[in-house]
Amino acid sequence: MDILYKIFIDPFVQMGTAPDLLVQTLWDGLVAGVLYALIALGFVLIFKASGVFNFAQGIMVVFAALTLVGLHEHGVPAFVALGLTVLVMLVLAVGVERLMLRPLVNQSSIILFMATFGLTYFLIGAGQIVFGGSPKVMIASDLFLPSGAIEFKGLGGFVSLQKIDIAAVIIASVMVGVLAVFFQRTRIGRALRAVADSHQAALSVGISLEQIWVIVWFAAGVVAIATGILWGARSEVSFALQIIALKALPVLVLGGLTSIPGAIVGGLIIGIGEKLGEFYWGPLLGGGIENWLAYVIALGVLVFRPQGLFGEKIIERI
Amino acid sequence: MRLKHLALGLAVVTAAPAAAATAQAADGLYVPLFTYRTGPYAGSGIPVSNGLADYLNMLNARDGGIGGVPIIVDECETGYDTKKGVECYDSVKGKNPVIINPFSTGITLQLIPKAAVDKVPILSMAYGLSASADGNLFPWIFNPPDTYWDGAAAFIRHAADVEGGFDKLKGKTIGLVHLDAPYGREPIPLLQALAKDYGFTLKLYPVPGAQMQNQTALWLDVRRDRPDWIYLQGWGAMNPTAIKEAAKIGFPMNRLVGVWWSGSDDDARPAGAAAKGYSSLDINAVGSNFPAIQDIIKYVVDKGKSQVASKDKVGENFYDRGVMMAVLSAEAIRTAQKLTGKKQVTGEDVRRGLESLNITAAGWKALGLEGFAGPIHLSCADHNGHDAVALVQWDGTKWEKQPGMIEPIKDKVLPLIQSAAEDYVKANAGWPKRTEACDKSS
Amino acid sequence: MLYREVGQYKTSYAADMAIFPILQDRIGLAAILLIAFVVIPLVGHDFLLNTVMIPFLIFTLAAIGLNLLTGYTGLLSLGTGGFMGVGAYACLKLTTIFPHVNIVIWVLASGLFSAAVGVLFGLPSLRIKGFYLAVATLAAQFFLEWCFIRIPWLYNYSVSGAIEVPLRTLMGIPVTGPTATSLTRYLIVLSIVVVMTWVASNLVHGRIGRTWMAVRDMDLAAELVGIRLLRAKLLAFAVSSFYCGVAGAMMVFLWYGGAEAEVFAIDQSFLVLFMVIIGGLGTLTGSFFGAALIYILPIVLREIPAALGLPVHPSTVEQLTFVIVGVLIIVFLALEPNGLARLWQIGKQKLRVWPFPY
Amino acid sequence: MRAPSSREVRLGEALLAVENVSLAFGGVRALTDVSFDIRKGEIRAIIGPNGAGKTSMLNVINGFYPPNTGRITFKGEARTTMRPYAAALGGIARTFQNLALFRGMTTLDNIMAGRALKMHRGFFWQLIRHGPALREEVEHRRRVEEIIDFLEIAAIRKVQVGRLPYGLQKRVELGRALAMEPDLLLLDEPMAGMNLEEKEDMSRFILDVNQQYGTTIALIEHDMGVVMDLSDRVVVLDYGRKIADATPDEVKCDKNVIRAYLGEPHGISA
Repeated sequence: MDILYKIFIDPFVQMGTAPDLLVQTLWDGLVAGVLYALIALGFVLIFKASGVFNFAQGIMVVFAALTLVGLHEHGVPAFVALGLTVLVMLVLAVGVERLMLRPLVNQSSIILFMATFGLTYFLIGAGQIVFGGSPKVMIASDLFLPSGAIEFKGLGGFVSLQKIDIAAVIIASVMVGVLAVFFQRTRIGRALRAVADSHQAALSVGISLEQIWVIVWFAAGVVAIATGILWGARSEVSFALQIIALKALPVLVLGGLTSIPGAIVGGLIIGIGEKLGEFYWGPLLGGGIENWLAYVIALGVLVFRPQGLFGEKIIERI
Repeated sequence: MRLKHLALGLAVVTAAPAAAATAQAADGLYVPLFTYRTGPYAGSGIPVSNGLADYLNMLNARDGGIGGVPIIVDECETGYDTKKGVECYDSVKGKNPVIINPFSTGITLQLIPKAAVDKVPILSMAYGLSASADGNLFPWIFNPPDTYWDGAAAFIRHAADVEGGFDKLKGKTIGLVHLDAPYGREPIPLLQALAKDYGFTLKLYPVPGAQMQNQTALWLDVRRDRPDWIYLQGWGAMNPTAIKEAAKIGFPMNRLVGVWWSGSDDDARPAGAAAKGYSSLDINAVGSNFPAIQDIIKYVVDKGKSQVASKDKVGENFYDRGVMMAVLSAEAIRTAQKLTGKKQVTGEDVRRGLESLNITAAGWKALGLEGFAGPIHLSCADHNGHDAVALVQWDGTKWEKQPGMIEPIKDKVLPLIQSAAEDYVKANAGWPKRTEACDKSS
Repeated sequence: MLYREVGQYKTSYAADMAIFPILQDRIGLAAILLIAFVVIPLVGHDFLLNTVMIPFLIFTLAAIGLNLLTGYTGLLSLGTGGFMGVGAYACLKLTTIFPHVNIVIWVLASGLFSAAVGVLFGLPSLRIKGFYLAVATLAAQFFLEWCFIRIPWLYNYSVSGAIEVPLRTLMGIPVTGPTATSLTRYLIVLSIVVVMTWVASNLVHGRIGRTWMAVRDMDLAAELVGIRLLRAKLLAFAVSSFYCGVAGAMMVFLWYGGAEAEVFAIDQSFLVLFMVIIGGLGTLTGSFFGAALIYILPIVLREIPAALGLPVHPSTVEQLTFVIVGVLIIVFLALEPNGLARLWQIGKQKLRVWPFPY
Repeated sequence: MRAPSSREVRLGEALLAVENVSLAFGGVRALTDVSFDIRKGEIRAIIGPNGAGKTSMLNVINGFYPPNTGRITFKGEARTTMRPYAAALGGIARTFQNLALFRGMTTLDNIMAGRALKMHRGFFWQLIRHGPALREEVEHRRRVEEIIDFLEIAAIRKVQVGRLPYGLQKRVELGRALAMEPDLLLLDEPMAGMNLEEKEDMSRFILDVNQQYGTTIALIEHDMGVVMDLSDRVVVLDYGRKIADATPDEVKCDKNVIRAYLGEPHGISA
């Protein structure tokens, strides 16, 4: 009986009696969700246009953040460093296209997936040779990212919104919006969607596949920079940051591998769901459950919708 | 092409260790160092690895080794990965190592059963298996100066001191924020025992490895439970994230205390001023204001023989931690040389040396490290010392040592060690009985 | 001219269906077994046995296990580490509860437990496919990891939270625990791997293997010829997890001699998957090649500078190893996306027609 | 109702009856109220212009799509839905317009896979692959070799089918279906994309199967010549509706059929 009370009643009693904590949990879930969505977005961009499940997205986040901070350490002004980092990601995108994707064109998706593991290894090694393994502090204030918090009294306590989190939500939303517009309204965006639908079709309207690949990898690189700055500001910039990319996987599955809105909604569901789960139900299991909870949420959705919430319906023709 | 490659590889793998083994055994003291400067935990690994290697290299450059015999410093990169650690062990054990620093609790656990068989003493300084402090059951394992249980007990004593006595702990809530891995879970049994004895409530806040940098929900739990004190047993990127999150929920920083592995400069620096007041247990002094460390700069760093990124990293808390590991290793070898009267000592000799290790305050001074750490005195039965620990506090930019030392609560820790050691032996059926004789001096 | 099948006529279907129909292949296999069972034990030192051969064989077994699932049945799984862990913890519990039963039996029996867990987490595979399934298996991975840390019963309430391996003997010779020599452990691992490879090869060359490959190549058509998809997929999950479980148990009991839950983390899953892909999906020989390349190559690379006497710092070597392995993965994939086993076959084909180019 | 066909005499009772079947995907109606039957031993053709719903009809028969309304009686048993596995178990085999071979497997393995339902040796015998398991394997191999000989594909026995030319792949697929020893064989455009010679070969195989093994066959085909030569009776679909159901000769003159085919007159004049 007691256990049933703890599962079905107690959490809701808590939500009622301490609404400030509920609001705080929802807010933190929202922030986490937006940040997950940002990582997931990097995956979706590449998957949509090239069918490559890019495992290297996580290390690209680390690489981008380290480049930014590393350049700044060498005396480059913050915004110049940011510009140079964007350039580095462009070079990386071109390099990936020339040296990795081109020789592997027309291979099955699992082979390309494997190749991105190779890329991950390469970037881990190269990144450590160039930047060393020491953690670095994100140059948040030099990039005019706010610090400190806004506190609201009330609801029987207080709700504290970190300014950096607010900034993260805004930046992530703007990026998502820009990408959505880019995909829907611009010529290149439409071309990207054409590639997603059919490589043949894209070729027939005169779009070079190589260019498309460079563009999506570059876009994913830019997303990686934003991710790196925001996550880095929340903790530190180190190679441990790549682990965080694994959080994007349940988000992707939930939202569907090919859907930008899916990545966002999936991110929010996972973010808010796991924070609520950990906060209200986690203590029953001794805590630390949010790591697999995200996957279980995703798995539950998949059983009913095997293509994710927003994924293109898998039509099996024969 | 591939076949040739494989053949070459096989040849290298088969030949290399054997060749090296014969070459190196004769003309020096072979001290392999398992270090890591790569991987997700490199942040904590780099400064310690640098201190460890630099001190031994300094002895070679300044004194020509120990007792005139050069030290062969051989680093093996583990990446904090147990698999590679075991690989390192297998590749060095044929070269007659005199002492091994595994520098990872996971690797230490692997080596504990092997050490007795291969006759190599293991120095796991302030990490590893708490129970291995029992010299009767673990003659080859040494973990001075404190176990994690001593650390947790010292933290409780510190909390009691601040609150105004152990009786004031009654009814208080104490939280443990820990890495959800054996290392992080280590203090739990002791804290549970103390909670019963002193009447405080223990709350556990586990951080899974994959969530190291994503601790928001956990700190919301902290905010709900409002513990009076929090003890932090974290590693790598978990520490700076925890400190930042603590600041975020407005947890009073002077009530947040970390174990000595949560006290790296890189742990507190990302939070900067917000971490002011955060304190960490410590077993070594901070800074480069010691003759021996100046010697390191002179003989090693300035000569470009060190891996440190810049000179100001020398003297950071974890750098000095590495130096301390090196000092204990070197002094154990020196003691072994004295005990046996030979210069070229073996692993078995150094084991005796460790059991007779005695560095007094004067001893530290003689080493050019006055006040660097408390006296270290090991014995046949006690491989740890359970010494008093220091407390350092972050002032917003650097660590400040707090006055006084904190004694662990020995009468609570020792029985627990005793029973844990016995449990270990029971679980490892066929554990060899100690046959090694005790030296008079130990 | 040595490698020829000309003149080797098959007089029965049974002979034609043999796994190594060509005489030279059978001689080669015998030679490899001779080297493995006789030569290596005679010349091998601890480093070769304990650091190279034992892990290589254990990873090969895990790779074969995953290959049955991913290569033969086409189900991508990232839960290998978790399934290996189930085997290891099951073995610990079995030998704790029944200490007098031979440990080798428990190592094999522990596979049954991971098979059961594998079936449980394989259930969604009926509806979920491709990368979606891969991520679903991650749920298994992370949940199992959490269990290994959080359920103290699994590690016998040991204070360190790690598996502690007790001494067990086989006919009076220590097999597990610190006093077991690497030679004993090597021979046991080798025997298990050889027998299980033989069994795997029987499976994939018979009715069940065809069933799996049919599901992989076109599951709708497979159903149409009367293959029950769920049953075939679950059988693949069960057999695959069995192999992984045995590999996990051997890893802890016959290689590490004690382990933290961390060794069964997600990295392990990825590592085994690399081996399968690089070696060649859907080939058993590929699993051997893959394990050799992914596991042994970095060891070789790490030893090269020291062997040549180059003054390179070990951490730099480690970083360079990452770079080189990364590049090699991409190069190998570009050269032969079907894996090393395919390269091997092409090599044999060349040999068959040698000295003529075609 | 129907004029007696020349071969009516040897045709038995209805093996399969489709009654009032309708099928829609979203708003698109693929089949509307279609009824016809297939009698034991006959060769039944289903024709119609592109998009007429022919393949959908086959998919309904062997259970890929459950019909929205209507029912199907097979061997006297009526049903509305059935899994493809159950269809296979009941004795329905099938080939596909765009091939559904196991591309990574050899010709031999593909056809052996067709024996899946007939092989019963359990898992533990399979582990050691000796004794009963091996005997069973050999026995079925013998049966499969007969099919290989019959289809004249002995030379490609051990070639991965993904590397075979299209015409041969079609043959292997037919072989796989034959290995199931079906009562009803559904062929979806068995001659699409073949040259004249290949078509002749394939026609011969189909007739032989029908005559030697007495297998009932339903086939979709565009080539009217082939349809006329092979089939006993023809169903014509257009926009998902049945517009004719008669002997080949009658269908050729049916004005509804001619109207339906007007867009592609070559189809009927061939």
